[in-house]
Formats: sequence, C-alpha cells, structure tokens
Amino acid sequence: MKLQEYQAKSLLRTAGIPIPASMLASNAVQVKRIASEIGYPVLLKAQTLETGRGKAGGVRLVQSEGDIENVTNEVFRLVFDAQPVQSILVEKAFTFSKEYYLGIRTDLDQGCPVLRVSEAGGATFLEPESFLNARIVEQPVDINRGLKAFEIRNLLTNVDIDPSLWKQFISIALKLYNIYRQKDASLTEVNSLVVTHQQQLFALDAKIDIDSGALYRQDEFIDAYDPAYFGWIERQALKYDVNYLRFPGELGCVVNGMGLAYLTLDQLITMKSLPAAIIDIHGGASITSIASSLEILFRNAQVQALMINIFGGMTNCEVVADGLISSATNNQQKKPVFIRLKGTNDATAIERLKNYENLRFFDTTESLTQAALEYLKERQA
Amino acid sequence: MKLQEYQAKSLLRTAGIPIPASMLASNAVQVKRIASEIGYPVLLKAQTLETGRGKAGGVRLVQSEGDIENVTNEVFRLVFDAQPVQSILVEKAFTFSKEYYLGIRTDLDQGCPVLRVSEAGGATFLEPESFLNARIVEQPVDINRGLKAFEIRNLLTNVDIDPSLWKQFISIALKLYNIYRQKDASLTEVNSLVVTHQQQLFALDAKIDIDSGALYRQDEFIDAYDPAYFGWIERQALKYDVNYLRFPGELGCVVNGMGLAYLTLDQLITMKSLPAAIIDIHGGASITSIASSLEILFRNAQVQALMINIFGGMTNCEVVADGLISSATNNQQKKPVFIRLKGTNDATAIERLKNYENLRFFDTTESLTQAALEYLKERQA
Amino acid sequence: MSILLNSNSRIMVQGITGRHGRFHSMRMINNGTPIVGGTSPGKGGDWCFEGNLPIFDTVRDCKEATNADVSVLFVPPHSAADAIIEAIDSKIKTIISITGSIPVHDMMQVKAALKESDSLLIGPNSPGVLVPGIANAGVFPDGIGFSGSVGVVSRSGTLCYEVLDTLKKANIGVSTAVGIGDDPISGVDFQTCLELFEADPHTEKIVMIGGPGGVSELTAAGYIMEHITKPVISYLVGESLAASILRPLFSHSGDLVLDSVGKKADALIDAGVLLANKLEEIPALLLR
Amino acid sequence: MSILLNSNSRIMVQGITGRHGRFHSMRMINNGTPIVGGTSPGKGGDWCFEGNLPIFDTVRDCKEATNADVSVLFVPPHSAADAIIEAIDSKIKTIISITGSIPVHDMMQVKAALKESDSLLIGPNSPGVLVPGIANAGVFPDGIGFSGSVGVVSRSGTLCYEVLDTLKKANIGVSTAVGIGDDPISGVDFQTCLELFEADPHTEKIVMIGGPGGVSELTAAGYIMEHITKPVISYLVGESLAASILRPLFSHSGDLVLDSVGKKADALIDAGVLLANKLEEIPALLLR
Repeated sequence: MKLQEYQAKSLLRTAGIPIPASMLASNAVQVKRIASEIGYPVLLKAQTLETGRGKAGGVRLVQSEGDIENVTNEVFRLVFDAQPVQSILVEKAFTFSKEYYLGIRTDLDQGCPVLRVSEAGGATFLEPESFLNARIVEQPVDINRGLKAFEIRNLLTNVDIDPSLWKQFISIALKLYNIYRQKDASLTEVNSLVVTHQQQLFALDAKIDIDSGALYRQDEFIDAYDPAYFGWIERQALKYDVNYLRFPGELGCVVNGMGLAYLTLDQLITMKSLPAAIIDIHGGASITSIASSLEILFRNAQVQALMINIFGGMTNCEVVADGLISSATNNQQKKPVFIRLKGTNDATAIERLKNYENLRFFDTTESLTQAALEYLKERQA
Repeated sequence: MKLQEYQAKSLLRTAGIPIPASMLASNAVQVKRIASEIGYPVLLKAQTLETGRGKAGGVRLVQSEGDIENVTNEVFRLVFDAQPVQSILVEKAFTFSKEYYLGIRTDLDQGCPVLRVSEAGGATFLEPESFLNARIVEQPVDINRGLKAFEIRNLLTNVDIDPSLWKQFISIALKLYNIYRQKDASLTEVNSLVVTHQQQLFALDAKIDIDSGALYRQDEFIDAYDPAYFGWIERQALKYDVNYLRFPGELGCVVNGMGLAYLTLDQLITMKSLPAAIIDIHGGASITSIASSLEILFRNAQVQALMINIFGGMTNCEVVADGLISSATNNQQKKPVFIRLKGTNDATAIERLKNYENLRFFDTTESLTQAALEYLKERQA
Repeated sequence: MSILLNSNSRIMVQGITGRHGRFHSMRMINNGTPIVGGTSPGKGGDWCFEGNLPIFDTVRDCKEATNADVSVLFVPPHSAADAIIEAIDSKIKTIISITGSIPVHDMMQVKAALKESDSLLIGPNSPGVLVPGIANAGVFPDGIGFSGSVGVVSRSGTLCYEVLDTLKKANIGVSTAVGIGDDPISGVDFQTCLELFEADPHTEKIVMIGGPGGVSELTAAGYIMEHITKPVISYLVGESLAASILRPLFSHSGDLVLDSVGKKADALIDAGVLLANKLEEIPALLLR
Repeated sequence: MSILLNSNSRIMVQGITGRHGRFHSMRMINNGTPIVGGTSPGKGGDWCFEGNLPIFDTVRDCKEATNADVSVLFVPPHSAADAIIEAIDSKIKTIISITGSIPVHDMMQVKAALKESDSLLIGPNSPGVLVPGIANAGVFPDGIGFSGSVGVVSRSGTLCYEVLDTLKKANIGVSTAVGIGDDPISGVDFQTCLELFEADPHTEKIVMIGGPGGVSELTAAGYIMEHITKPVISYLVGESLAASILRPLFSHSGDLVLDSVGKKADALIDAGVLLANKLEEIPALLLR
C-alpha cells in the first residue's frame, strides 16, 4: 500500500530525518496562507500515487505571492489516472548542489532488505538510460542483525560524496531503515536526498510502501487509503481479503488462486476478449468473503455475466456453493452464472446448487471460458 | 539506573501492558483527591528505590476515605536510606486469585537476555527460601532474532498456569521484552503479575533498570534521576563519567580502574580503616573529569586527606597532573594529597607537579596507603 | 519413489484444531496420510478425531512424543512465521506451510532462520506435497493423482491441480507433486525441487509450472541447463500480461512483471525444456 | 613464544586519528609494535605519523591493502560495537577493544556476531595484549615487562600493570600479558586464555588476576582442574567486600557480589591453584 508523499514525509519528520518545511492544503486559500507562512519561494506538489507527476506539471515552483493563485489553479486542474488532484503539499523551495538516491527495498528473491544508494538522484533515477549509467551500489541487510553503520560506510566509499557528509548520510539511512522495519514497509525511499549549499542533507521527496499483509499490526495506516484513489470496490476487497483486478471487458470472473487468474486472462486474451474483473478469493475463503466477491460483480454495471472457476484444494467447494446461494438476492439483474466447481467436496457442493437459477456447470477451464464468451457474443449480436 | 515504580509503570502503560489505575501524589491533599477519583479501596505505595518497602510499611491498603489522612501521614513519615518519602503512588486496589513473576534480565555471563517466569510471584519471590522452592523456568533469548511467542509458550507448559491465560501472558511478555530492548534496560520485571477473578492478567508492580552506559540514546531518562536520591555528587559523577563509591571513612581516594579500587579497599580494610569515597576515573580520563573528581573530594567535609593512586596505561599521567593543577584552587582547606603516579608519561607528569603544594609522592600502592593512613592516625591523636 | 516425503515419514499438523486445520487433517487421515499428532496451544494432552490423534501444546512436545519429521501448517497468517520458526528450532526436516499471506517482514525472519538450519520450507501458500498412495500432506483434492514416474512442481496450487487432473485423464502417474507457493517470499524454489527430482530414482520426467513475477524460473533454467539430465516439460501462465491491450492497465505497477513470462519461456527453451502452450499439450510432451 | 600475537602479526588500529588512538598509536610505533595501518572514516587515502602509516575509511579496505590480522580499537564507546562487528565481518582474527563502557545491548549483539565467527575479542575495556620484545598492542605502560616464560591474564588493566611491575622487579620475564577487561560483558574469558597458554610451548607458568562479579574465575577453576597441566598462580582483589563493615553499604545492591571472591578463591584452591594474598607474594609463588 503506497503512502502519499505528505504521509511519507510525516513519518520521516517523526524519525528525525531532515525535510523541508511543508504543509498539506486542500484548496487554493489554504495554499496561499501556507505559502506566506513558510515563505517564498515554495513548491506546489500535487499529491498523487501516479508516477510522472513532475513531467505532468504536478510539481511547480512559485517565486512570489503574485503567481500563487494561477499556479495553484493549474495544479488543481490536473488529473491523474482519472482522479483530479485533491490536495497539494506546499513546501519551502531551496537550491542545492547535488542529489542522491537512497532507498531500502525488500528483495523478494533474496528474502531480505536491500539498501541501495546512487549518485544519480532525482527524476533521472527513474529514466532507464540514466539509471543504467549511474553508479548504483547495494547492500543486502541481515534482517535479524539490522543495518549497521559500517555497512553504509562501505557503500559510501564507492559513491561520489564528500566524506564530511558521511555522518549525516549514515544517520539518515539508519533512520530510514528503522521506518522500514517498524512500519512493515516494502519500500522506504528518499529520492532525492540533496546537499544544500550549507552542506546539509535534506530529503526532498519520499516514497513509502507498506506491506498490506501487515496492516493488522500497522493500524495507523488502515485509514490512510486515500478515498480519491480507493473506491467502494477496493475497500470491500480489502475488507474481505480478496484480490480485485479491474479490466475493461464484460465478464466478471471469480477464481481461487492467482494461477487460475492468469490462466483465465490468458484464455480470454487468446480468444480476443477481456474480463471486466477477476477476483481471486484465495484458498480457504469464507462464505462471507465469497458472497461479498459475488455481490461486487452483481452490482457492477459493467459486468454482463459471471464466470466462477474453482478448483478446490484448501477451498471447500461446499463453502463456495453456500457463498453463491447467500449472494443470490444480489443478482437482481439475473446475470447468468457460468460455473466450474471441481476438487474438495465438489459433488456435494453441486448438489446444493441444484435449485439455484441462471447457473450453468462445466468441467474444465477451457469449456467454461468458451461457453461464457459465446454467451457474450450472442448477446452483442 | 533504577526507575521508580511510577516511572516503570508509565512505560508499561505506553506499551499496552494492563496495569491498575494509578496516579502519583506528592502531598496529602493530592493523595486524597486521587483516591476519591480512582475509587476506594486504594493502595498507597511509597516511591523508593530501596527493597523491603512492603515490610517497612511503605505499601498500605486504605478501604475508605475515613482512613486516608492517617495512613497518608504515616507513609510520608517513612524514611528509606536516610531519605524521607517524597511521593506516593495512589493505586486502585483489587483482589486476585494467583500471582506470577515475569522478568527479563541481561545475563552478563551468557551475554544475552534471559526471560524468567515463576509461579511464586509477589514478595515471596524475594525470600531466598521460597525462591529456592518455587518452580522457576528460564529461556535465553537470541538478541538478534528477538523473543518468540513459542519460546514463551515452551516455558509456560512447565508452569502451573491456566492455558486460557497463555495468550495474555505471551502478549505481556513480548511487550515487556520490547521495553527491555527499546529502552536499553538491564532488567524489566513484573512482580507480581496477578490473575484477577475475571481471568485478566494485571501487572501490580514493575521494576525497570536502564543501562546507564546507554543514557546518551535514552534521553528521556536523563532527568529521571530522582533528586531525593541523587545529590550533587552523583550528578557530577554521572556528568563526568566517573564511578563514585561512598563509604563512612575519612580518606578520599582517586584511582584509575576498578581493580585498583578493590585493591585500595582491600588494603584499607586490612589496616582496619575505611575510605570516605573511592572515585574511579576510568582509563583515558580528561583533565576536566579528573579536576572535577578532585573537586568533589576537596569540597566533601568528610574527606580529611586525598590519596591518588594512578598506574597509567590508557591514562596519561600528564593529564592527571594537569587535572590536579587545575583543581588546586578548590583545595581551600589545604587537605594533604598523597599521590602515586606511575606508568604512561610518569616522569614528565611528576616534573609538572613540582610546584604543587601539600603533595607527597610514593612508588607503590602499599607505601602510598600506609603513609596516608599514618597521617590520619596522627591527625586523630 | 518420491521426494520430501516417503513411507517412513511421520507427519504432524500445526494448528490442528483450527477451522482449516481440523477440516483438512480429517481429510488427510481419511485419505491415508500418516498423521502422528498435532499442536494446538493450550489443548496439549487432549486427543482429537475420536481419540485417535494426540494434541500437544508445542512442536517440541509433539516431536518428543511422536518423533515427527514433517509438519503441515494451518496456523493463522499472523502467527505463522512464529510457528514455522518453532518447527525449525525443533529440527522438523520438512515444513509445509499451507498458510499464505504471511507478513513479508515475518517471512524475511523465517528465511534467516532457514539459512542456519537443515529444514526445508515448502510454501507459504503451498497446497502441500502429494505422494500418491503414500501421503497427501496438505490440501490437494482427494484422488487427484495416482502413483507413477512424473514429478510435478508448481508455484500455483490450482494450476498444479489442473495439471494433475490433466495427467490423470491421460493415465499418467505421478511420483511427487509439490506446490512451492507463489507468495512474495518462499521457502524452497524450483531449483531445490528439480535437484531432488533429479536424485530420485523413481522420477523419470519433470513438469514445472510457473508464471509471472520473481526470478525462480530463470534460475531454474540455468540450473536445468547445467545439472538436470531428466526431461523437463514446463507450462507457464500469464504470458498475456505482455499483450499490448493490457499494458496501459499495468503501467503504474512500475516493475518488470509485464515481460517476465516471455523471458522465462525463452530461458527455459534455451535450457532444453519442452514448453506446453496449453494444459492439454502436457501429456503429449511427456509421452514424446 | 606467545599467545594471540606473534612476530608475524600485522596490527591495525581502528580510530587511529582520535585523541586516544593517535596518542597510543604513536606510542606503539615508538615501542616497536608492528602497526601496518589504521582506519578513520572519511580520512581514507591520507597518511599519518609523518607519512609512514596509511589511513583507510573502512576495515575492509585496510585489510585488503595491508592484510592486517589484528585490530586494536580506540573508537568512542557509542560506535565501538559497530566497529567490532565491522572487524568481525572483515575476518580480523584478534580484535582488541581498548574502548570500554560500550552499551550492554550493543555488546550482546557483538557476542552474537562473535558466536558465528572465528574472531576472538579481547575486551572491551582491555589494556591490550603485550608480548614483550614483539608488540605492545594496546596501552600497556612502556617497558613494563621483558620476555620470559610466565603468561599473565587479568580482568583489571591496572592490576595487570601492578603484577607486571612486581614481576619485573623480581626479574621474572613474561611470554604474553592479556587484559580481558572487566566490563559487564566481555569477549574472551579466563578459560580461553588458559587454553592458549597451555598450548603455548614458551609459557611455563600462568598468573591469573581476578576480582568480584561474574563467574569467569569459577568456570576457569573447573577448566584448570580438568585441562591445565602448567602451574597457575592466582591473585584476587575485592575480598574485603565480604567484610562485615561493608555489608550494610552494599545491602541494596541486591546481588551476590558480596561473597563471590571468597567462593572463587575456594574453587581455585580446590583446582590446585596457588593463591597470592598480596602482590608481593606472586614472585615467590612463581619461583616455588
């Protein structure tokens, strides 16, 4: 779960990492008031989780009060991924002499945190070409022992950075690592970390990603989902611990396991079609979570038909049947349901569904997908 | 550095360990007001770092408002180690069915934390006999991996405790371990941990010891020294990082290293004498810290003569000489100084001291001690 | 005959009284899997399944009493890492975590504990290890395969079932099927399983089922090229993620998942692996 | 000839430009100790002591360039544990921490790191390791001993000097003197040093200097009884702590320090160790 820049910066501030003075504004009046409090020049930074914010005009320098209203309005008019900008971080702007990239990320293949430092900070870090040319140094971290100051120093000897800045850099990296560990982050990143003309390091931008599987013990973030980005569907999916993937098609798919999700997608695309959504209910889902997944699809106007593909191992097919029965009243548009129920307790599950309306059974993923697509084609014709 | 009960409990509360409602009072009016807010019965608990508080009448149960003034006055009249009681913790009293001991302590020989649980909680834990009879179970902890829930469970299977309480117990032990680690504690102990009639675990008393060598990064405790217990001498000693040992004799001793401190004490006791104080300046002490140590002794009316015994390795004898010279003006009573300066740069150091008054030089610890004691005997005669 | 499990294995269940643990332990017992006991903290000393199976408070106690060497975990995700490390500390050789969605930081600690041990972790989010006729240590659907000479290893559980079902319909028997799980951080990877299948005299051919994300298939390809002499058939899903119509939808994911399947397919073909484009092609490739 | 150090040792100094590091490194060089380089973060590439000694940013760099196998630490207490672990990670064999007063939790992490390594830590709060004629790797006063066949091991630094001074006056030479430090948590203990002295052909007798607190003397006594064939003379301070006049003063310390020295003396005598009651008795006991 990605945090907005202002949320990430608030964690940095609490940890004692130096950041420029800044405050969040949700309208033009606030922007102007904050700017005059902080003092010009200021940066107006659109709060969005999308990348490419800078290039889209979401980060603007304002030199004086005369320009603030115009620029504010321009930033508020920006739209990222169909979402208009809801808030702007107003931040003290200053010049600097050099910038670095500093990040800690979970390396899933090694199964440990990795500290990464580069001389090429700022937007250039995101450009594949400069990324390739820039010197990047990395240090895997022993999760139990923790990150050690000397390990950071070992990296810094291979980076073009004035040794007089090492102490500040090491202190910031250790604090960033503490955030990473204490907040169950999968990424804590400062890009860029700048050197001011007074030889002070400041974190200009920060990205923090929290492991959503650990939200139960990181309750401060449960409400950090920005409503501008997460609608009813996503909140339901989070609540019932299912995976929800949105697409532009017409078929609402429910599967157990990401393997089946990818297989379904592969088959649909091979047949030149796309789903409206694929919901992965995970192994061992409860009646409520299955019923809720189906409700999401029944209520979604984009969905013309449902396709349920379950090969139950951990998942008990009887529970899927019960979930389907309990969601039946939500199928007000009488959308047809194409279903394949196989695996653990499949016979009794199918028996339970004998009175369910609009239901057609299949034996394999392929026959199921074909039938569902044929229905949609006939419907369009 | 030991914390007072109320300070320890405040850490427990922040960590989410259940404790009875309580507030600190520094006079009788406050005690009465808090008692009526919390509701009777209440416990009045004298705040002291001395052991044997309960037996001395420092923990009193008050059933109703009619008794509160009398009991409060009795508790405030108590004196522990020559210090009158300065404050009382007023705490909600309740009955319970069983009590346990739960503690985490640094095992210096193994070099790791050890978790200790016993069925014999409460005051009995401190009585050697019941201590020996009670079942005590221990678990060393891997400092890097941290304490694991299953390790606590492994202990609990060997303790007479209802399994329905395991979850609560494990949660409290893990939180106590977090305090231990995060606060650089050498001891975090709940004695006793009681089971209420509602099957809830509560921490009735708590002892926390902070590693004074780590105070630089635990700054919340720097001011936690209770002025009732730590006077100017102790605060100076802390400030200049010297070890100060108080005794009832007349000789003020300065040594480098605890080995020399013990040797000095052994020799004085063999000669049927005692020091007034022994200050260990540690290896590599600075001029300021040496001058300050001497100032403490010059200003101490109990001290009749000074004995400086330095065998410098890490310690540069020249620095000791400079410290002595810079403290000279503090020797207003012209107390004689018996000194042995040996080791690193001893010759030049002795040369620097040639103009210092009231100074007598010796070559060995034994001759130095004998001369100082003879002076004191002559003075008394 | 098999990898990871055999007819001498003594299997225990961690979390045997929970909703999933109880349901699937009963299934395992009914399908003949040699379960010797289970854990459920606080219920030690009780017996379950009509008094046939002893319950213990801790893995230590269970191992002492039953000499278990394999553990199947149905512990809730939030305490699963602690339970896995408990099993590692008790020197359980094969630990199968059916539980998935374990917090990533917990899994990093599990990986550190595994590194210093001789235990193998299958999963998390594994369907288990199936040795037809001997043990279904996990949640494989009953009767999904019969004993034979094909080794199957898969990241996805449901795809593993699909393949096993396909093989069964084609009358092809299986030596062992292993689901290694597709959670972000896993225990054993493809390479370890391939190594074990190579060493197992009763496995003649290997089916490897992969998908997007991670590099486990790529390292496996390198390993196959250098060390595996038995024929390997691979089936990869998620190739469509690279389709141009999907690109805009994944543009903000910011990583390289999009073309990872294609790269993996290329690497496997280079390593001499036969690639199945559809489930239904697998039997034919195995019979070649 | 000696333990822990010999004429082939290549000694580096961590914290060579600090107040103590500079002062004592200069002394070491002047008394002939074979120093090959030092570290001072940020000053790598510079030279110190009139251009004779290279400075490096990290132990890794220093080890690579100089092949150092011994490190003497003068790093401030708050970063000393990090520096010790840095030396362990760089596979420095003998690490001598002159620095004392390291936070106890840091030292517990150092102990954990040592357990998984082949390094030996002397200290913290050690005066160093002295091999007369070869090296004074630490802060022993200059000229405090000459080469001979008595091994000396002490917790206290200053008491070690007292003993060395006493031996020198009695014209008794020393193979190696080791100060293991008396901080709450230490690296090597008496037992390890006794083991090394037993194995050293040039050490004929051993002097062991102890005091109150801890159990290191007690475990040493057990070890001496079973494994040490060379004569051991022991000198313990702090016996007076058990004197009745001092008991009330220590009553609130709440631990068992008070009678620990007496117990230690008993255990050592039981192990056949000769106990010196005064410094001055040591030479006579050695000459017996």
